[in-house]
Amino acid sequence: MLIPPNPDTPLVKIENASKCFGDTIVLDRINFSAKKGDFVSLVGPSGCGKSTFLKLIAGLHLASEGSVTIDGLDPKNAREEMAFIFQDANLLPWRRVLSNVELSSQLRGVSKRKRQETAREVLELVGLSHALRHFPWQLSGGMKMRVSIARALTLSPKLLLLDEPFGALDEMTRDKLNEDLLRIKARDGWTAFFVTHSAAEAVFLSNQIIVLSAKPGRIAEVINVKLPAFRDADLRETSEYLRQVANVSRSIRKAH
Amino acid sequence: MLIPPNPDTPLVKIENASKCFGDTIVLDRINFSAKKGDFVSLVGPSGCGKSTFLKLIAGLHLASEGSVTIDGLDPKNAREEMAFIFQDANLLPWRRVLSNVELSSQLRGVSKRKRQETAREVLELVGLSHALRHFPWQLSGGMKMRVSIARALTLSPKLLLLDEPFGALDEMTRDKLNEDLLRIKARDGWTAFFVTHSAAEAVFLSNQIIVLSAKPGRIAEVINVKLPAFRDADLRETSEYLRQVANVSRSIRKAH
Amino acid sequence: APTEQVSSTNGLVKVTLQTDWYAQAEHGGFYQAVAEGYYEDFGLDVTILPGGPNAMAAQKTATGKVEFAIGRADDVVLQASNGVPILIVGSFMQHDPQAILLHEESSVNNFEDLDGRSVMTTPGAAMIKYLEKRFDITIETMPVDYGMSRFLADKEFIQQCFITSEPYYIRKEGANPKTLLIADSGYDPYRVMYTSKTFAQKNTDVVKAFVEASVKGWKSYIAGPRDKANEVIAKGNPKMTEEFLSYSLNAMIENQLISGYQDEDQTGLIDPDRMQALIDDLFLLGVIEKKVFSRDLAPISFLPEYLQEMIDLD
Amino acid sequence: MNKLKAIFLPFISGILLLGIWYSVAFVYAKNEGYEVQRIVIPFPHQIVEALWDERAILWIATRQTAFAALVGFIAAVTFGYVLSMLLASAVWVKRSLYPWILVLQMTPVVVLAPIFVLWIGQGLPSITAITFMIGFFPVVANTTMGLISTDRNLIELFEMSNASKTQEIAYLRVPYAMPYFLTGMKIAGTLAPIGAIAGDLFAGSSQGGVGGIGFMVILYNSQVKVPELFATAFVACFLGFIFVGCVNWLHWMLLKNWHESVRATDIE
Amino acid sequence: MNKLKAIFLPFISGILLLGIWYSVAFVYAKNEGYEVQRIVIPFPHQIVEALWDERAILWIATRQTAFAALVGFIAAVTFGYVLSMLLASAVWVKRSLYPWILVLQMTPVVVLAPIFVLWIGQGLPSITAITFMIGFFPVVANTTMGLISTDRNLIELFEMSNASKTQEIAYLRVPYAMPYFLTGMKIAGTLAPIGAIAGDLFAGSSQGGVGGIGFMVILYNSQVKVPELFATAFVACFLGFIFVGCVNWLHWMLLKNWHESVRATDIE
Ligand SMILES: Nc1ncnc2c1ncn2[C@@H]1O[C@H](COP(=O)(O)OP(=O)(O)OP(=O)(O)O)[C@@H](O)[C@H]1O
Ligand SMILES: Nc1ncnc2c1ncn2[C@@H]1O[C@H](COP(=O)(O)OP(=O)(O)OP(=O)(O)O)[C@@H](O)[C@H]1O
Ligand SMILES: [Mg+2]
Ligand SMILES: [Mg+2]
Repeated sequence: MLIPPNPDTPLVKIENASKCFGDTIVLDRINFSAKKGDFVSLVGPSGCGKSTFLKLIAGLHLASEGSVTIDGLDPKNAREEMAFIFQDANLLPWRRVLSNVELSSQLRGVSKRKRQETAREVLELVGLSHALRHFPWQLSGGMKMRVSIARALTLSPKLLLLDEPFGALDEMTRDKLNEDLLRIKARDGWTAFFVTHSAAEAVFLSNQIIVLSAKPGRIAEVINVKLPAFRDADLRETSEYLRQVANVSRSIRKAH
Repeated sequence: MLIPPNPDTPLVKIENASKCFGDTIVLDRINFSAKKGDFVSLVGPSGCGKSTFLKLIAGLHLASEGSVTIDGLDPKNAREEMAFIFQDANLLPWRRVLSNVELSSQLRGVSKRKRQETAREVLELVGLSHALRHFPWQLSGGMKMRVSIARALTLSPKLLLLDEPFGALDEMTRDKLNEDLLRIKARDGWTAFFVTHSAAEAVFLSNQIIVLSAKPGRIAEVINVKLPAFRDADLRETSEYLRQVANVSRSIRKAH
Repeated sequence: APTEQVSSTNGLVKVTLQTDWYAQAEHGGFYQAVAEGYYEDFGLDVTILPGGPNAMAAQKTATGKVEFAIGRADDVVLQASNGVPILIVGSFMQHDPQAILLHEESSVNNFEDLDGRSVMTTPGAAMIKYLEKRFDITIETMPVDYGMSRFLADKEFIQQCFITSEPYYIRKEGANPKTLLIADSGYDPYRVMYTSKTFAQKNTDVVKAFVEASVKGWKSYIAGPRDKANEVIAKGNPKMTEEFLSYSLNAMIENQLISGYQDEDQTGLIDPDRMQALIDDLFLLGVIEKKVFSRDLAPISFLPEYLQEMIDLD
Repeated sequence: MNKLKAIFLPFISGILLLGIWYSVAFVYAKNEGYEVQRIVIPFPHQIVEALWDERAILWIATRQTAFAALVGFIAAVTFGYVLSMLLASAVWVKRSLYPWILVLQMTPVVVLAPIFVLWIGQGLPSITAITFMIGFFPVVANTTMGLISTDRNLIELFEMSNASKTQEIAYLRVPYAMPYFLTGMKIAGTLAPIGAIAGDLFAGSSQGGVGGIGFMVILYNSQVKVPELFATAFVACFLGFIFVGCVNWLHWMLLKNWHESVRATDIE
Repeated sequence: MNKLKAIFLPFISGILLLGIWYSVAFVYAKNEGYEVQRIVIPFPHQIVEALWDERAILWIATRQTAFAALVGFIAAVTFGYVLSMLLASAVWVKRSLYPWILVLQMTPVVVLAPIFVLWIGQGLPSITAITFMIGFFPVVANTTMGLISTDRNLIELFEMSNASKTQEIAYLRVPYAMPYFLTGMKIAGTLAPIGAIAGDLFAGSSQGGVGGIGFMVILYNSQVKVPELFATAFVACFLGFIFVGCVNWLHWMLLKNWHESVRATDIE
């Protein structure tokens, strides 16, 4: 990580936060802090509250109890610094791929020329240069998700929230994007919360992994990934990596 | 497999089928036959035409050239024998989980008591017994997919088409459902086409794997999986299994 | 369907009269004939059907929905000449109460002064065409809104009225109206009773009975007493007051609308010459397209004998 | 947005509008005199007074108009709904019928009224028919739009289940079109009372001295009773509010579990 | 459904309707005589004849009504659209205004017309205002429904982008509500000509020659010129078809790329 994390000021601070929908407790007294530059993965069984966790950080859900702060601010006031890749692609059906990707920067008032340029770049990155003029209904499931990823990557946020962004992609694209993500992170130095179902992916990307247990969602374990800060495709071949993946896998199964 | 496949009568026969959307050729001269009882996995890069492939078999898309027949029939006339799990969950937003699952059998005229019973059973299977009365918007992404899977499992089709059904699920649930699927197949003896991004899953489930290459979608390779007909969780530990997974992985990467 | 066979109960022939507005003193004679039993005396059981803004009296008569209807002679002539199979069988007002309503303060004092002004009246009204031609003026029209608030709010506003009706309310609102009776301009249609041609052919006696009883009713309504009739009118029109009824009646008497300007009581009379003159006027004005004759549209044969005789004397 | 506020806000804006109304009427009265003001723009309290004074007769008229409006409204909604399903059932049906439905809708009431009166009779039957004519098209236009907007993916789901056209319509398109249908119904609801009043004007019958609100409108108009005239408008609005209120309630009941319009914000 | 069929089908059904019409009229004439038939249910060719005979005067009347309808329609659509956005912009705005918009919509034209005439003058201004009054609510009801139905997930997307309320409306809610808006516009389109005719009835003026179609309706009605009356209905329908045609074209242009209603089947 190029920007050294400052251990004194947690960027994201979750204190005793719970979330209920009606009578059901979805998240139960969560405590967690993430420092600047952290890459935190969230794993856990389906329906355990991972998306809800991210939405609490984003301020899209309000904690029923406890508090969530970003850099000391209420999440709603820190949106300028955040980007969110939703579990669904959430594309605007009336916009072509290119202008769907432009949306985020357009809403932030970036000039047309500039945002088109960025949009083209990130679409290149996710391998969709050939589909700029497609409408969402003309895309495959994986392509839609890639448009959504591209849209978030047009921003330079301090905090990136990713909800299973690569779930619908083939292994190769997924691996490539994992590597790209680390590269961009090294360049831009943001902090990330990342939901995934793949232990391998979690280990490859993160320095911390939160394992959630279900009903109600609680932090079962926080795993510190002890791998070098600089990681590339070669890491996947190392035995240390494979050991840690197996390790995380075991933790997830235990939390089930 | 309990019902021995009859090598003389292919259940699904795809002859020289192509699919174009406007000017773009998505699938290019596909030839493939599946015998009764086959479990065929489809793998390939995002956007290569896997979903289109399934929809051709289902008769939801018409081949621009060539032909597709099910048991000698036009796919549209063979729908009674088919079930399709779509890439999106496609739940009816105004129905609760239980009645969403009932839908398929309701449309086929099954009595209310009978279909409710079946629906409860399959919801138990996918681990959603606690959410019977939820509406779709109250479900997590993975839960929605599980409802969709449950809906298809209420039927007893001859041909099952599954489009990345387990992509949004955690490893444990996924493994469990894989095993359940094989169990049900052994009982009911259907034929399946299964889209996945996981080589491991493909090997675990199939006896044939079609590797598609992209732009335009062509069959790059058809891999015969040489594993015993009876498979359970233990198989995953065998070295023969792991070898074949690595093998398929390589093929996918080559086809990219 | 034009009733060919009339139904009868207790020996009385059932017929319906369609009026052109809600129950009011201007229909008084018919109500009088009902209330005083004149129709029964002539073997008729008459139901009066009040009209309204869209009474469609001619259509209903022609199609046999009702047996009799009333209207202004020029309208009926126009309708008949347009091919509606109806026949004028008698009159009940010698002169039409239609007038131009003005404020006392208005700069308009006679018909000539209407030149270039806007008048709220029925679009395409023949009387406006007559005034335009007779006095060589132009008048703009706007459709009636059935109200007088615009008149009251604007001292120069001009609208059509019945001298028997609107001025009463205008006075009540504290304004001073003046009127120009259209009949005074030389355009002087009767108000008439009519029926369908088929009905008249098949039921000559019924028609004659109806006309005679109605005329009797009118004479009696003008002469009084008329309490029973007024009671029926008030029942059919919830806003009707004793005071207003007597205002209308007085206006009818004062202006000799029912009996006519002659010394002799002409109630019910149709003078073929006067009718033909009206028809000729309408033809000259271009309101009707082909020449028709009073004897075809308004045969006098349905009038009571004594009225027919009056014509012969002329 | 709590319930108190929900009542409070239209109340506040109502007071405001009332204030404006009073000021305008007052200024007018100052310039033109109170007598003219009363017949041009009466004070609200004069309208309330008129409403009270005329309550007996207005009550009778209102009952008749309400009845015609109700029957016309129900007919418009039912018929519009069924017709939409028919239109959505096959393209050729729509192609063949839609233009003629438009013709029906666009033929002015003044022209239709005489035909109605001659064919189905003066009074209530015709008034109801006119109310129906005025209200049914918004239901058809909206419902049809909803039915043909149904999500393609869900239609594929039904196709895969070999669903019959009837099943597709009943279990998929109809619920999907519900928000559209309810909007059409809301429009029909606001049109029903004014339709019944127009019907009264064009095909009403005052036989027996009882007409509907339209009858009273003409009477008040001919007697320069302007506050009373406004009172009839008040009654018309009141009727309309009842219809719209019922539709809103239905909207809430039918959609509360799943549709954005009721989940997201509160409904109108 | 090819283009030929698209023209062919309404043509076929038209012929059919014409046939029915002729038969009914014929049977009626046989029973009641041709004179009565002509004023109850004229033969279509008599209507065409009337249209031809009266073409000169109808042309002038049509021009005036078309103008009023057009201006009223544009005003209704524009104002309705803007108002809906205002209503959707904040719950308190909607709470405060919506009931009074309903009141405006539900006040009968007969009551409003004299006020309009008094305040904005006889003739075109008032006719236009009445047309507007009749057409704006369907636009408001539909557009508002569309605006508040917007997908919650997309709204969260906008929230995350710190989008201003204006941006949310402009880039998300407005396009999302477009199918609803267009439906409202279609309803307003069918109402515009009949609104202009009703306006003519209540606030028209013969200034500068003849009045609009409404004038002609009164005239023909009072003279029992029934074929001519039907001819005016024909003109009204014709005007309506032009409006609806334009809206359909707009619908196709705006939604063809993405919305089910135009992708799935062809539009009405
Ligand atoms: N209606 C359409 N019009 C034009 N192109 C289309 C249409 N539907 C699909 N495509 C194109 O067809 C290709 C294959 O789509 P398909 O959905 O079959 O991909 P896939 O293999 O299922 O991908 P994924 O793994 O991402 O789901 C894509 O490139 C897509 O852009
Ligand atoms: N609006 C809601 N009302 C009621 N329950 C809800 C609501 N939203 C979510 N839930 C419940 O909260 C739980 C957690 O949902 P969440 O989407 O956070 O799961 P998740 O961990 O992201 O699952 P997945 O991996 O399947 O996406 C689920 O059990 C879901 O049913
Ligand atoms: Mg989730
Ligand atoms: Mg796919």
